[in-house]
Amino acid sequence: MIYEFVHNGELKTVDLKDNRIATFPDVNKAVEIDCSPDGRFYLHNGDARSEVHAVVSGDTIFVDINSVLYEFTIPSQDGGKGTSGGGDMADPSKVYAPMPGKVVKVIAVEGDEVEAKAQLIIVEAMKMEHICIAKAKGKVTAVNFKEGDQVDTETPLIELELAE
Amino acid sequence: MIYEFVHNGELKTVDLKDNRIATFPDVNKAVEIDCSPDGRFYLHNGDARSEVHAVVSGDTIFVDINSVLYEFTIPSQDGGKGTSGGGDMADPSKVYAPMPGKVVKVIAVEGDEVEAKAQLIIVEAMKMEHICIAKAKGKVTAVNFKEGDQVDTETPLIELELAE
Amino acid sequence: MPELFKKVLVANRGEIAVRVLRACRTLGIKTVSVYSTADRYAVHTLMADECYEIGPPPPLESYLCIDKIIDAAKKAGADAIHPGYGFLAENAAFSQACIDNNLVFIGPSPESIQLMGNKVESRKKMVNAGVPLIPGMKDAGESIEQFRKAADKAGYPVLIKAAAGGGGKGMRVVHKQEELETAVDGAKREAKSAFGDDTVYLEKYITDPRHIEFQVFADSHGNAVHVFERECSIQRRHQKIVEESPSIAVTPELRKKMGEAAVEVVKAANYVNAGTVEFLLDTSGKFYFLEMNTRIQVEHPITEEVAGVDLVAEQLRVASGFPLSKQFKNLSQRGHAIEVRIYAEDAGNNFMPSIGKILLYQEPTGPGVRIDSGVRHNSEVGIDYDPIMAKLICWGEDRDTARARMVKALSEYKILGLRHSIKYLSDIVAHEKFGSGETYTDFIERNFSDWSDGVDENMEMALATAAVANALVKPDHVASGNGDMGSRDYNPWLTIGSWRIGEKIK
Amino acid sequence: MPELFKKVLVANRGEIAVRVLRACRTLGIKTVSVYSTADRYAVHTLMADECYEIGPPPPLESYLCIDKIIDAAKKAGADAIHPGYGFLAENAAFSQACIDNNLVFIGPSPESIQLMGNKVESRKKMVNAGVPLIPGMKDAGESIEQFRKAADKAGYPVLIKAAAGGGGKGMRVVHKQEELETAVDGAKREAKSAFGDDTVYLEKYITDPRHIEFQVFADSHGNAVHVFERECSIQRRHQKIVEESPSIAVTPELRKKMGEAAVEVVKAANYVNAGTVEFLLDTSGKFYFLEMNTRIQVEHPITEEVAGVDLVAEQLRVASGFPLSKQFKNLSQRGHAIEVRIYAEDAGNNFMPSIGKILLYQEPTGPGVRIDSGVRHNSEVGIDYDPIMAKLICWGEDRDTARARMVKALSEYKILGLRHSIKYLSDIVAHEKFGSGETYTDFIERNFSDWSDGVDENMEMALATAAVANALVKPDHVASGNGDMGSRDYNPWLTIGSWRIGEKIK
Repeated sequence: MIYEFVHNGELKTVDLKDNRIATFPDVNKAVEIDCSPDGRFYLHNGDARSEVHAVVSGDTIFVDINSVLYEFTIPSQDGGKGTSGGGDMADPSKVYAPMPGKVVKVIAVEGDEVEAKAQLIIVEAMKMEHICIAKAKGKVTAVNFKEGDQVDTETPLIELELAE
Repeated sequence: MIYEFVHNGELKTVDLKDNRIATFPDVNKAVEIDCSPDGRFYLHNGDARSEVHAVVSGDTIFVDINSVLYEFTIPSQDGGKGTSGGGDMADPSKVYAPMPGKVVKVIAVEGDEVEAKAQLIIVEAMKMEHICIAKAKGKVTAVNFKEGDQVDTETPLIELELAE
Repeated sequence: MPELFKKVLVANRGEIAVRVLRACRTLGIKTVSVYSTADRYAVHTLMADECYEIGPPPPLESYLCIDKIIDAAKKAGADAIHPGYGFLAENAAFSQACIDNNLVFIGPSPESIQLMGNKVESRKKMVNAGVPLIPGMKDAGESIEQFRKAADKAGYPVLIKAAAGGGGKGMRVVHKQEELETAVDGAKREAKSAFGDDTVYLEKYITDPRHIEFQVFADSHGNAVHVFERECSIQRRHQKIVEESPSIAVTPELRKKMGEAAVEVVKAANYVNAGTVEFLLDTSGKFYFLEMNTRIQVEHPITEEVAGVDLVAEQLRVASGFPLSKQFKNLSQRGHAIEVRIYAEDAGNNFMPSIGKILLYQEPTGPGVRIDSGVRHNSEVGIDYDPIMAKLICWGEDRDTARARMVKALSEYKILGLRHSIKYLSDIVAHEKFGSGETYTDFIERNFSDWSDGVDENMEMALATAAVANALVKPDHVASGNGDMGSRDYNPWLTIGSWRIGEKIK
Repeated sequence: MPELFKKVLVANRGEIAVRVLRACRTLGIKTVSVYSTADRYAVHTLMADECYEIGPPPPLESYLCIDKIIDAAKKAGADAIHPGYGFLAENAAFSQACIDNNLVFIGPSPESIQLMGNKVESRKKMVNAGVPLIPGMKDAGESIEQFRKAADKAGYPVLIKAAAGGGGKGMRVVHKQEELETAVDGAKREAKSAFGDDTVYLEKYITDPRHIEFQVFADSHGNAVHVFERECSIQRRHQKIVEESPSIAVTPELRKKMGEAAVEVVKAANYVNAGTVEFLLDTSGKFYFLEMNTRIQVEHPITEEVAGVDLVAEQLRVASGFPLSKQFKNLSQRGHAIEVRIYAEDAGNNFMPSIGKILLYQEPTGPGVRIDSGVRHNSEVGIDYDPIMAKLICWGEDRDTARARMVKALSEYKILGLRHSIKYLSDIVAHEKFGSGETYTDFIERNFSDWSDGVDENMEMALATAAVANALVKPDHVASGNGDMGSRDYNPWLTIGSWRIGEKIK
């Protein structure tokens, strides 16, 4: 059974046999995961079994391996979003707020030609400022909010027409 | 909505309105229970809300009120068992083991006339002996196990023909 | 210069196995656990770096199997084995088997275990070392003159006991010499009819005794110390359930005397590693050696909290060959600690063990609260082992603070799915006689013989809660719920564990 | 003879509110909590005997509303208000409003708060009291001669700083007199172009500074003590994240000197109740007063663990009018304690706060482990407040033991559903430079500027785990699973919370 997950905008593939042996198309490695009757997951490694943690919530799977956190998203059928938060992070032509907040400064102006990493708009959330930057070179085609606006993570703040 | 629960072999009735206001047929009292979005239960009492705990498992509901434990059973349609453990505790003509274990001593003999509280059979479970007693006066009609037998909680150990 | 073990096998289960594993991890020692098939997914099994199955659930076929445990240790390449308490902890043959297989047994020598396991031999040795025992006859009494002499020597009140005895039969308390002869005759008659044997003997009757034990520690370099006392008078069915340190009955002078006696015991037994010397203390401040436990005790954490040491880590260091560490050379007591044992048992029904699955498990936290547990959410408490689930240890600046923290912590401790002793323990610690320190060994009989959990008082609240829980678990009832509930596509009990009903992964 | 408060309102939320509520309960004081609509079901709200709603989520409309809080206290009939830290804790107007409404503010007087809130005034007062400040110019420098004199007085190296400054602009470190003039000119030019203002001044440059603070406590009977130091040098974005006590850099002599200076500060400010005096300590053992915090600090538990006291309970006693309790008159340090703050934030992404629901929450336990938390399973971490979820405090016999216990405890601490700093904190405490005590205030910049959580290393394990979790949550996949899984009518994720899918209550 092939499973696909999105991690940080990248598509990852895993082949799961018998609901416990995972292999990977591009890595020569097998991982065995055991699920106990009390609903916990264990990684097998010879005579060692170490607990790993996972929670499924909607289309997101949160995983903890040795205190390192992973957030996987199950790609939806309609080819949709790359990650669960921050809008469609995989599409560099749209810039989203990282969390709901208030626009404190709009730097970009419609028509601006901007380089990758250019600062476009600043959103304040949880008493901290977050600077939203361009992910790629392009031209600003839309600035959807003004200073003081409340924003969510679903509507793009800025839209770009990418160069090339 | 009327709910019926069995507690220690006794049938209890509660009338629940709007899934939160409970009243009782035989007590002049209303109790308000609130369920929070994070799945916890709270008892309302003026400006106080105190947490109470409950878990539903199969046909048993475990409740903790101020560290006092309650085990309620939802009566099944076919008029069946009174409590979840120890066989049908409500029927005094049958004597069950309180937990799975081994018979260490059989005291009762078929045909014996026994008083209420007479010791009938001793079962060892978890390294401790438990003395099973008669719940009512009667005549022993069946002794279903002998010393050394493994017993569960579903099959009566001793059966009585109740006096009167 | 000795070196710390590289890898240790823990030959136990439950909370004590977890405790030892944690000590190993803190010292950077690799860990190996063993498990019966019942414990395949137990906390202790999975906390170790490696784990080995050693057989079916009955202890005789797994945790008591010396060969299987030694085999696992050799397979894993362990240097040493920690036995915990119970099971093989005080088994001289196991200690010897470790030695024979070039494994270090983390505990005393087989000889020390054997000596202390033989109550007659150990008492003889202690008499010679000048440690006080309960005065009385060494053998059965024949003539009334013998009884009179022994009674005069022990001092009244005295107790006449049947040699074959038990259950109070053939037992008489005698307060004055003139009552002695009648009592001996009566005891003999009663013993004869109860046991078919009229042998009786005499020992001093201890009024309002307290169970006081001293934690001791000795290294292999000749150093031996005591780490103060614990009072463990609160017992049900001869098993301790509430312990505290320091004891309200032990003055600094008495502590010094008893501590010195405890160290005498250690020296007389050539004892190495952690142990406990148990005494009976009477109301006049006289104390009597009972026995020595040659293992780490269940109640060791209260000593750790008061003395600021790690007894299990020290066991590992001392067994590795290190001398007692500097904390043990400059010991002092600070504040007060109480431990309660959380058993899966029905306190309202003669402490019958309760088995089942832990469906809800919520531990208290905060200042002065320590939990040593061997279970967690969804753990199964089975029929095969001692039903201890966890120990709750509360420390406070003084006894009243420790008590208040304990009562508060117990009120925050939630376990659903089986019966347990939390309410009972809370009532003990909150009891005024506990508060005033009247903690004699008959505390439970005296104050809790008619205890009930007060289930009727809050029956309506419980029923209301059950009804709401029941209603919300059934989706059709949720739909007919009030606005507050109906407006959410949300069912609380199904969302615990983060899975929302109605949501489907495509 | 004073009397302890009967009822206290806690004007805060999160872990500190829970901490204060627990202290009240331990002392037998009735409790009142206040909550914004976002906190209707928060831990602190429901732990109190009574709770009052005080407005919508934004702090300005709820937790910062003096009137609403005073109203709630009056409605509940509280005697006193504990402000926690943050929010109104250092607000003189709030302290005054309590007094005006016959409520006791559990903290210092409005005058003390005001004095310490005014940095210029408080520094003047401290100079007069003989407390050392960072030497340098009190005002801007005009002539190079003024700078030269000030530098000679302070001793090289010195720092030239822009009065309008920030972000390192207009800043120059000067090591020798001959470099001074060039540096002043350069700093002025840079300040002019950066801020349009070329005013610069000079102060002593502190090499490798440590942030050392002293816990102080004073009662209303003229007694003032210090409860030793805490080192809080490990900071990110000017916020402490790892604290420890004692400091590896503070010798017994230095402790005595700094402690005396801290008590001088308390006396000079006529201070009552708990407070913290912050110092900068340089590598030569010279220390300089920074400021005084007139509240209980986030990191107070490490002091409690090392000194064996309950600072919050003492706040309540002292505010009730009692003199300092006996534990505070005979203070000593034992062992070592470390605290880490568990924030909902993304350490790999500039510590961006993370919001969401805690879908899995599992706290570590065992010896030496204390948790002060304000969240639990299924708690929501929202956008409106500081994202601290919990504090983990580990005590050990020595620093290395405390560190080892911390690393172990962090590895057992599991929070899923949002980003958090557990891995980052573990890497800090395990870092060799932390181990060797090189904990200067630039520790993070120096050692963790290129930190990454190593997400790629275990990507396969993570993917495999995700796949198994995904498979088992989908019933059709379970059906096609292997024998082990298929033989159970059992779906692990749906059974957490004890509800088995497929079972229906009739």
